[in-house]
Amino acid sequence: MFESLSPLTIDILQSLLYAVIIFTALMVAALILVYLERKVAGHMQSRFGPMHVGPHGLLQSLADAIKLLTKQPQFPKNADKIVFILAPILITLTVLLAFVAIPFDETTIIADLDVGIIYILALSSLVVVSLVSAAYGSSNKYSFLGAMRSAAQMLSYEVPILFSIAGVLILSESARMTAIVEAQSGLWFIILQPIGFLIYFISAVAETNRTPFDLPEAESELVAGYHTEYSGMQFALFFAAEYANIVLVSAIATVLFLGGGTGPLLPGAVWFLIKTFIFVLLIFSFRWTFPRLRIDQVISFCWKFLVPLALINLSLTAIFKVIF
Amino acid sequence: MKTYTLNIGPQHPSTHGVLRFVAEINGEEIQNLKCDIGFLHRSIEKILENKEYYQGIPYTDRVDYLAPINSNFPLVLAIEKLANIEVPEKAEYIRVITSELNRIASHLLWFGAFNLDLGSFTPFMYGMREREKILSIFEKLTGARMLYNYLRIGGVAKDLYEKFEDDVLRFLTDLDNKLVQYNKLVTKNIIFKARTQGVGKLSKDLALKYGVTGPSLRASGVNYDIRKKIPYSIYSKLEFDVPTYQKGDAYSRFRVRINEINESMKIIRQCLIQIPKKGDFINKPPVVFKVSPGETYIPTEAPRGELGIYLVSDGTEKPYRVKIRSAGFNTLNCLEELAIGQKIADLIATFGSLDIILPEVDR
Amino acid sequence: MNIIKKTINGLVSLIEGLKVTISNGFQKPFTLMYPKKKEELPKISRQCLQMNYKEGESKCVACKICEKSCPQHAIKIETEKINGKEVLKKYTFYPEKCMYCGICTEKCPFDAISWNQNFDMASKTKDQTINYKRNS
Amino acid sequence: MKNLKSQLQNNQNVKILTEEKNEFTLEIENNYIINIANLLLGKNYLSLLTIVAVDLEEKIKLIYRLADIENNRFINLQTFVKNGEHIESLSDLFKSANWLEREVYDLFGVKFLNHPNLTRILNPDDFKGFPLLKNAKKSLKKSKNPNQLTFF
Repeated sequence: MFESLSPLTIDILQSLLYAVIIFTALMVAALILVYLERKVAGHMQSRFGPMHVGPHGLLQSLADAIKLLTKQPQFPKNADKIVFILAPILITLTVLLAFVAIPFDETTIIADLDVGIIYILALSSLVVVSLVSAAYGSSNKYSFLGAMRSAAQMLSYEVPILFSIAGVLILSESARMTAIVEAQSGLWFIILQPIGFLIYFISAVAETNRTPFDLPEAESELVAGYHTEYSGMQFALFFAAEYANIVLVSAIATVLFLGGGTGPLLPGAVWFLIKTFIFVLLIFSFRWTFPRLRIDQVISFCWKFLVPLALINLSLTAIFKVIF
Repeated sequence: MKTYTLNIGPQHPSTHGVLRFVAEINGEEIQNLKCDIGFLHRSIEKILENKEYYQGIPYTDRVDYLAPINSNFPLVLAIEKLANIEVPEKAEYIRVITSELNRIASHLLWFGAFNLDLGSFTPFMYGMREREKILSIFEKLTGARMLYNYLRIGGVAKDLYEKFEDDVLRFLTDLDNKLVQYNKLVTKNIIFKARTQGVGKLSKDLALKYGVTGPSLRASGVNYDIRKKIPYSIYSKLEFDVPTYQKGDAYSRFRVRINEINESMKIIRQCLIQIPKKGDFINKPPVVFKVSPGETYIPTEAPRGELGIYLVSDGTEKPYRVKIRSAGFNTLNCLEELAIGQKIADLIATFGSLDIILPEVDR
Repeated sequence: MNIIKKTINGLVSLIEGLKVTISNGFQKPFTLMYPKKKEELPKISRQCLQMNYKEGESKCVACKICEKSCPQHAIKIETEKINGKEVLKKYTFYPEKCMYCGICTEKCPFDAISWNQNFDMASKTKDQTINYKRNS
Repeated sequence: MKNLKSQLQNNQNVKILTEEKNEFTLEIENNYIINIANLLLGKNYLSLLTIVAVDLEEKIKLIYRLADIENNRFINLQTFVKNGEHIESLSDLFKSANWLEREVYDLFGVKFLNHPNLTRILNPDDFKGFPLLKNAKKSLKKSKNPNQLTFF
């Protein structure tokens, strides 16, 4: 049946299949993660979390999704409607597109780009655009304040992320994601680059707007930050994008520092998911333990502490590489 | 520089009730702040004028619904002073035990709410969990979980139940362990310190000029506790310290309140030892109850500061005038000055650390 | 050096905090799954006013002390004359007015009213709030 | 303490009503309030804890509770304001007087001269009448547009 197709068509079809599978899987993963986070948070706070819909509340997030889907979209009076509608679509799109270059396995990757990691970084800095446009579109002062905070914060934390990843790139001598994984077949980079890992991880939490860096949506100050005015499916898109983003940064951390989808006995993809899952859980437990920083503290922590540390780390790595 | 106005509240996650700020903001910095209060004004003072003395007590529950027994206290004391009613010793002990338990409950809730303002959700749940245990004890003792209506003219409504002492002691040992955990989770946390140290500095001078009382004043370096300075009930017989800190920032206020929980536990333990096993729990006033004409002011130390009642009686069975002096009113007034030059996040932190609840401010 | 010390101390404090929350995550939750499990309320818990009966007759003698003493006017007593004696005809309790202070039960000299622990008071008609009605 | 007492006794405008260990109750004419408050402020009575107003039908009794918190001394300053009369505001001397006087104005209608912002504080701005007066029922009228409440 497939013999009549040209190799290019097969390639395209294969990529499309992967894309559909991964995108659906991510959306389902977001649902599961929402449930998981609520459950983890519940138990940490000595309560049960969702219990009533389905056994142990398993269907709770599905019910929430259906509720959000059936809601009528609301528009604020002075909203810029086009921007208002486009913003949640844009954020979901950017986050999902980044998954194109994530290697779940040695072979399971939609597009093994030569500049895979750079491509992901480029996309993740686009997130801030959608946040600002969401705030601009909804013409709300709280949204506006949240967006200004997120712009300052995300632009700042791009820098330490870049530097910490540069250390990895020096060691692996390639920006191709599969090559980075291969380079770690001996030693994981978390052992060679512990400071780099720490910097990446902290900055990644800041990039995903999670506590202690959840200033853009700080609920006790700005009500809900940039998505104050959103409801229904548009809000659900923001929500899904946030969780997909968490999976994304955890996946990148797995690829860059924990050897990606490699491990004994089990297939690679399973190892990959386990490692990612640990990071996700860690980010969740941060949220339920720490208070929130103030905006000036967040920015000065980035520029006065993380960036110099990342620079030192980078230069040490470079010297190390040249000598040995 | 162009400023803009941000309306915070009355419906806002961290206004502790219904409060409205109108903040003039430059970037994130507050240039000017106005508090709009009165959304919870129920005119309790006027209601009390129209109720007989014993009927007024449940309304004082609602002045500060997080510490109802502490708000019952001054009214009951004022009526007893004017009507010359002796209170049995056992009743005095029960009053002190319950009001200190209530203080712990109130501080625990504040501990949670303050952390919620700073963005961490878990301490809120922990504080609520511990408070729930106190509420269960109160439910067994008084028959209600929040608005007890427990103090009476001349004593208390019901005698202690049989296993009260065991319940309270078990709770106190449990809380001792939990406070160690809270120390690890919150007090020593570097982010918490960064958010509270040096924030909302209330100098001693300013605090005195605004008539701030209670833990917020003691955090600014003034050792003023009405339980020590103008002892009422049996507080003069009890040994306890008054925690005082010098810096006057949000962190000091936090430390003062956490230490106060410890002091209250000390007081309760002493009372449980000293309380007479037998004796009346109420000295019942006559059915047709009249108070001789006169006026008096009774200050008491509620969890939020000086809660005073100015009672004017004209000799009938209803009070002529009751003025409730609430601590929150003065404390909130000083926020307007404290907030200037702060960031929005700090405004929330300062407001949270002052421990203001709005029903007490609006009455 | 100072910075390194500070950083390590800060990290340790954060990890200590994480330990507390995670260890709490493995303990038994404090929540009671409400509709399935119900805590038994103590006997003095004030939830709904009830009329006490003795041999099928209400203990209430219609002295109206509770009606007068109620600060919120949540009790209404209607009487009628039978054989020249004031007898209780209808005793109405308005739960929406009541603030559950318990003064009425405390003031009642005949132990005719008391509190029960039925906090689930929703009913379809207002008639069901009437505690006692003499059929005549 | 004794120094203050003799000074108060020599002052013709002041009448000492009661005297306890650490608490005086003084009665003064309402036009001397600024003077006496100034005098007491100089004696380290820094805090104005509360202002109690009592409606005595034809006049209103005001009780200012001043405190020297550090030395645990209190003074109740008592004065009368007849209906329609004004009294000098203490908001320059005590910062807490700002809101406390607004509250008295809101509930009793006592007008304070030279107050920076004498508006209603607990009741909405378009509220008519003064609710804590004894004859409040007569003076309380429904506002014309009950659904349109304006703040500030």
